[in-house]
Amino acid sequence: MTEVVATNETILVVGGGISGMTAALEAAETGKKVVLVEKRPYLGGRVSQLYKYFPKLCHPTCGLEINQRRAKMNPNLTIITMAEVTNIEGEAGAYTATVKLAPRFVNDNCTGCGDCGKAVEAEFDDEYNYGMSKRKGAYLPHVMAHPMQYVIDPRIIGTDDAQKAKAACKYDAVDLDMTEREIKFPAGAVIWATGWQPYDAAKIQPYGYDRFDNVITNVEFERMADPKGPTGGKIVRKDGKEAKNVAFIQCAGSRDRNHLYHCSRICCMASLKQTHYVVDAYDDAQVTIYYIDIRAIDRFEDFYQTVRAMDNVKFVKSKVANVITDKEGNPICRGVDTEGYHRYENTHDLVVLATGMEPSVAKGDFPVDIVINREGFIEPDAANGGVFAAGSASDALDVNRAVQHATGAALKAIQVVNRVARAEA
Amino acid sequence: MAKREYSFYPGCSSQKGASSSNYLISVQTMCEELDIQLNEIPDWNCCSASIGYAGGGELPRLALSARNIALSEEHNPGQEIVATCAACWLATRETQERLQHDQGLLAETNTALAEAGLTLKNDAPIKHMAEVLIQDIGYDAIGAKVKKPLEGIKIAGYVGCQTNRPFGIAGESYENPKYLDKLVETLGADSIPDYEKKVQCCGGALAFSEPEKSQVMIKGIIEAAYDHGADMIVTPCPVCQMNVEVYQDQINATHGTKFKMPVVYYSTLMSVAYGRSAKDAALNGQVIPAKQLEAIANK
Amino acid sequence: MADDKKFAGFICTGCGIGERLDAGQLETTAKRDGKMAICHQHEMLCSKEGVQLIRDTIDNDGATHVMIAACSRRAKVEAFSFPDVAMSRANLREGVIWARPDTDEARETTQDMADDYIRMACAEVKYMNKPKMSGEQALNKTILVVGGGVTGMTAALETAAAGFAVHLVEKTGALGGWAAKWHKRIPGRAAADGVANGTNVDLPMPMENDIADMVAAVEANELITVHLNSTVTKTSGAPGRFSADITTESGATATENFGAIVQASGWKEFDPSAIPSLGSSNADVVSNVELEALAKAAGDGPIKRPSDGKEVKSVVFVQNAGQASTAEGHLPYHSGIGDLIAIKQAMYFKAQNGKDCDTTILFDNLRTPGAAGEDFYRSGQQQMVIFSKGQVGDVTSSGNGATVNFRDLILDEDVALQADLVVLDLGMVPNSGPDPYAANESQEGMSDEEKTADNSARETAVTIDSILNLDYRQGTDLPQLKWGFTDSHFICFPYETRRTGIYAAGPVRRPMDIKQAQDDATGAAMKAIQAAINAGQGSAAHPRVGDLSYPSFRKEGCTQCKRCTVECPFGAINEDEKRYPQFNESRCRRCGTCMGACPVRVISFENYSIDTVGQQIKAVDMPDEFSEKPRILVMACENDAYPALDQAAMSGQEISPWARIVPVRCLGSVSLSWVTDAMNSGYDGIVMMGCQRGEDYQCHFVRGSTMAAERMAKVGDTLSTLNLEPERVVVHEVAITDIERAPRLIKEMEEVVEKVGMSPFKF
Amino acid sequence: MSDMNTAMIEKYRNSFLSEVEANVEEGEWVKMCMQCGVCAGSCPLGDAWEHTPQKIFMMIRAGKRDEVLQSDSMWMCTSCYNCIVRCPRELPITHIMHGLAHYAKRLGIVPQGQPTAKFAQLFWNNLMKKGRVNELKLGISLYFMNGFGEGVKTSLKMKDIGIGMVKTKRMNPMEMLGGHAVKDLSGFQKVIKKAQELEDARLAKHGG
Repeated sequence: MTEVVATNETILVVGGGISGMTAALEAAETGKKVVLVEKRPYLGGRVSQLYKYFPKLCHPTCGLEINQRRAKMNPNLTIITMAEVTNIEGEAGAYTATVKLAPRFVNDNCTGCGDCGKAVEAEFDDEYNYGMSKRKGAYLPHVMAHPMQYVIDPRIIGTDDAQKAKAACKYDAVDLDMTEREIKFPAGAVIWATGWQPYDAAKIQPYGYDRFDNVITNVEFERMADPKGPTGGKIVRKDGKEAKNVAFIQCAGSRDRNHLYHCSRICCMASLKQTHYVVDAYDDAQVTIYYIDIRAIDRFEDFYQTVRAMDNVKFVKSKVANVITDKEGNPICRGVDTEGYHRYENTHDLVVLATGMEPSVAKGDFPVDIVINREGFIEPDAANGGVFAAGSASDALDVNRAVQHATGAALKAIQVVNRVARAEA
Repeated sequence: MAKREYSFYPGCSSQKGASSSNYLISVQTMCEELDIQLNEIPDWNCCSASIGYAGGGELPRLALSARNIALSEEHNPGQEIVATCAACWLATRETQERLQHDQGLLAETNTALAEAGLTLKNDAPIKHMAEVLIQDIGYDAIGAKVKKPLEGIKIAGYVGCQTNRPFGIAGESYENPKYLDKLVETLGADSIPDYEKKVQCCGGALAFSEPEKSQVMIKGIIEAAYDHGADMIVTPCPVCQMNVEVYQDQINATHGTKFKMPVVYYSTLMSVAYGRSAKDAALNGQVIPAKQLEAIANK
Repeated sequence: MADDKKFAGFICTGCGIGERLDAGQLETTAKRDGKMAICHQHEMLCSKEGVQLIRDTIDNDGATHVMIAACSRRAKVEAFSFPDVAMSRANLREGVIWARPDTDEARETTQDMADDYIRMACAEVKYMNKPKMSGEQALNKTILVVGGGVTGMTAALETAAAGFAVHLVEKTGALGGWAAKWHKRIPGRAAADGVANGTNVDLPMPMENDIADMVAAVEANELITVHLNSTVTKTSGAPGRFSADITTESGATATENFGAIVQASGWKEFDPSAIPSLGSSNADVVSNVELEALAKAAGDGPIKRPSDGKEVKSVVFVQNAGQASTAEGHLPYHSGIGDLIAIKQAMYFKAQNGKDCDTTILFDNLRTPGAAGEDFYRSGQQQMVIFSKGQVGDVTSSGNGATVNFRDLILDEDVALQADLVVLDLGMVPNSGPDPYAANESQEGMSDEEKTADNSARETAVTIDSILNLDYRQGTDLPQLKWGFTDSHFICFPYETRRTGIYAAGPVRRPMDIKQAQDDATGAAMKAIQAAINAGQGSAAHPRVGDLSYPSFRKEGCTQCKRCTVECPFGAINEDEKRYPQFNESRCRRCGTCMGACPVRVISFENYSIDTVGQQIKAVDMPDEFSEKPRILVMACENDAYPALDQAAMSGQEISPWARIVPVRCLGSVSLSWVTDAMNSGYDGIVMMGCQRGEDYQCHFVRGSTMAAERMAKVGDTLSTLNLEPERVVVHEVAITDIERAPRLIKEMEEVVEKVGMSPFKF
Repeated sequence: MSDMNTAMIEKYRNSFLSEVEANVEEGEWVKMCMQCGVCAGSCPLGDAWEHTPQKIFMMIRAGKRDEVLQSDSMWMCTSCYNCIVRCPRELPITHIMHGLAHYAKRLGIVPQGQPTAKFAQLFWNNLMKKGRVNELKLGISLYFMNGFGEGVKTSLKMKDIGIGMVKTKRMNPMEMLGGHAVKDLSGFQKVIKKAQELEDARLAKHGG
């Protein structure tokens, strides 16, 4: 890896989530040379951390398997993980990208056998599970991770654990002397697919995410529902109590000038989906969804109606004012049902904050000149030259729309490199 | 530490013989210890708190605070304005921001001020005394001065509303401000970080017009303090202090409770911790005496 | 077998394989049973040296068929990539040592497993051939776009911008479609960076309609040929060699050849006569489409009401009229953009009829999603548009405009609101051709009334006119997903199509506004270009991109039973004049459903055939009836079930030592003969694992899993003729997340075998 | 057309919203409310509100002029600012409530005997006299605001508090005579008078 062969006819894709993978694969499967740069040690991004999709309730890893197979088999595609684009200079048809490579401390000899993981003792919060579980200091990020290579946590470098990992590897794949490197290579067009991150729920002070164990976020709840997740798929609280009475607070951070101006689009559907998790888990489940507007867009409407029809699911048109807890640590939602004015103080086992999406690149941090809007999403603009947004870097999008958008972005990039090709021909 | 000077807006309630005159006394003591010089704004007037609205319209109410700012700018040029009363601070700072954002209103305000030969530049920063302590002095310097740590006293930090919202102290949250707890600990006492009523409204000005309604809220504030085993409540706001302290007998009468919870100012705590006399700390100003503080002060 | 084949086996002893297994014996097995002329062991086969060893054996020793016994076929794919030979892989790591406990008791059965997997991989590769192009493919990079609205024009312009020629066919006499009729457009943008919150800040306003510029751009583009007043009267062929008859109103027909097709046939307005209670008979009750005309007619002046031309002073927008409703004749979905349209149109009145013109939007859930959507909502509020959460009962005529009777849900009261003009938010109905599978599998398991509801929903949606007039065995047009929308069923793959090389885009796929339609059109253009190029190389389309194999059949054996032509999920197979199947390989997705369908086993692929699997099944060493070593054949879909079993092993789950797992492209490719052969050769049980079927199917080849289930339903009879217990053969739906369940399903078969006893067919 | 109908015709006109926009302090924000109800749920005196702020905003848009202006809901505002800091649309709800209360008072349609209305007026009068608030006089006049009999009762009820305050020198009987005052009283009063004139003029323009 990392000695990148590229020309002005190469397409650089920044971000290896589902949008970046899609853009990269569609271009590569059209015969274009593509370099895909991903910050994490593996591809798939946020989607790899989802248990099910709405409205089909199918499994994202199913599509991920296909996309990873496409990636493994495609000779036009070069994948660089644990890498960040730090600078892009030049113009459409002639960019130079600078990429910073973080040391994995494991080289391509790695067979994924797992001996280093067994040898290492130190444990750290597992990012893949949003810190709800621990992982070893030498680890495979998750069971479907691609590339299927272990990673050594920089925090064990210089400790005995690091030596143990090295000693355990029969294929001398562990290279403790790896250092951060920087590489430069040309590209004709850039697809910017850095995606989103969950809004920091601790900032939504009235809901006490930072104070109460039983107030969690929707992305954490997603891991909880996954049989491969930290609770083995059980909907339970930190204290082990079964969470049967669950509240979803919509627009937690979205549509709110104190947090995110925009509507994150997916949270309503996500909560409707997660309502299924609760109802499927317990016969005596009780779900309350506190909302301002339920935004089940176009064909998703019937998914909303199915949930609406469940007799153990309640919809309350109200932005919860604040959350307090009782002596047992049960969260209590306080507010006013605005349909006719009814005050409520409802006790639940668990409160799930439907936290919104914010762009994962902060406004000031783009390594290239690009037009962004107030919410920090990339706007299509001639001024962006040969740089095209794909997926949630351009707006809060669901997976289907993100992939659709990314497919179009691939063509935009191809148009640029085809112009280069014609010029050079 | 170099002497710090501020343009001081004491407010009506801290005047001699007024409801928080004890606040002013302890503040003066505290400032002596911290080498802070307060230059009172000459001839300041009432800010009309947040209750002037029935009588006064928007502009007249803005003019009240505008006059104070103008006087400060004229007589204490270049000095930050400091208020000890939450309502005074809030009204003054709100006026400043409103006039900064609305040039039309600013023009009208100046036309009005011209009647008294005043003009408003409107650029002097306006601070609450708590901001001075936390931002300008800092916990370390505050702690360094402690002579008699308030050991063994458990104190509920009651921040209330207007010191906390809508401006609040930089870096603190509206729902769970921690600075009073930090201050309490800095002075050697025990804080109650999860005191859930720390930002509960006490009824403010409605304590006069809607006593029953506000006393229910006050009851909750005191009860929660007892639940957490508090010996006393500390607050940065004169309205909070008065409402929570002086109605306890009435609440006991109405609700059959046995409240006798002292409610003190942060400046009272600091004066005592700094080894000053009960008189300097204005402990004689407590309608419900803070015996533990008296004990330390008289040691 | 032809003589020019040379077989080489490679056994990796790394990752513990060497420690856990007797590699010497494996090599012997490969040579003796597997007939590998050459066999090498290597302690790290995926290393540079290991890979070089394989490379050299191919280059120097002329190996044409390579068997690699190492990790799962899902691992080290990049390292073990030898496109110039036929290759099979035996899964000794995930499939054997990681799936079995490291104990002395387990040692023998584990070795048995490994030996069998070597035999199976050798048998498989023996019957494989390296796929090569058939020569049927043609490279034609011209794209046909059907529909001259925003979607079609965008598809044409984006395709041309990539350097490809386009023919754009439009039914009417002008380009532009609906969008050309709009007064203004919904702004596609959010507030600019730096705009503060406030009551009078710079928020997006309705945009000038720039469709005319787009039309001009299309007409000026020399790569684009426009056919007005024309329709596609016949489409035949396949990606890379489509042939389309483009016929004008006058009947003149031109035949053109294309590489791929984009269908952008758009939408039509919902017919309000289905919702008479909303006053559609009242002249002053108009649809949101009609309002655009009124606004445009007014220029920048005040909008007048139709009945008497009075300047409108008050207008009420009734949202979701006849939408998101299960009532008879209503739309079960909604257009999703109705609220944005209402905001835009309310702003017309604020701008043209004066700020004091009363504009009330009666919504249920205000749907203004994303960044641009929420800012447009704020923008409307800034203009003093009034939003009321209300449930509209009916719209009555009051002699003066109309009166909307609704329940104000916030103020909790009934309101009769009179207005000069009432605007109904009507839904978008897709302009699809007739669905080839009108009442298709999606109705399986539905109750009768559900079926009728489903049908009526279809009827309201489906148009009768064909758009493409495909001469396909399975119908003239693209299959539909739901309510007449010709969308993909896959969330990860929005451009998945069931007619290879033909991509729907725009509101025919899903209700959408101009900006979304433009994004969608660009994506569809991407896929069309890709399909044309891949077809030119004889390479399959998604999901088996790069697969050069294609189905062929032995004519002499064919009974013309038509099962392959009927069961192909992609309608790829036609029948020639002699009624033999015609495979149209570039339409084919290489799933093998035709192979599984063929009762006389004449259909096969170079690298995947009755033999490549059948011989694996036979190759397994069958212990005798009294050995207490049953054999369970597992045929697992390579897309979901097989990865699930891999992951099970990776996460320390045990898999039955009696199982012999064969990955298949799709359960639809499973031939009944494999089942009967397996039974005859003494297997004690068969477990088949495919993807979810039915309405929410997960099968990557759409109907493969369903077809398999239907075929296997009949297997019971076959078993009873052999008088074997029917429970020896089961078909399961397995998801990729079933890492705990999949091994359990095999274990369950183990228990069944214990119960009913070993198979008597062991020789 | 029936009266009912004519009433309804007016009902959803923007007129009242525009009236509020033009005449009520921070009234231009009312149109931006999205009816989430977080203000309603955040009000410490919530139970005492016949109409929550969010509902009042909806009523304004619905043209319910009398119901809004004659309501005593906004007089229940304790100025705790919970609603302001939580409002996702940044409406200065506290100020709008004060503004509506003041507007109602200008129009002279405040509910009879609304205690806060009276107290707020007394407070204003009191501070206008001397430029600073005289708590004792304010207190006394407050207790007697509902007539002499009531006053005596209230005074007695408050007696102990008074005594406590006096003992702790936080209330000074001598205040009854003179007490604190702004020195430049005339200047002070001119300023406020001028401000009042300017505001009246502005509102007159809107016909407020």
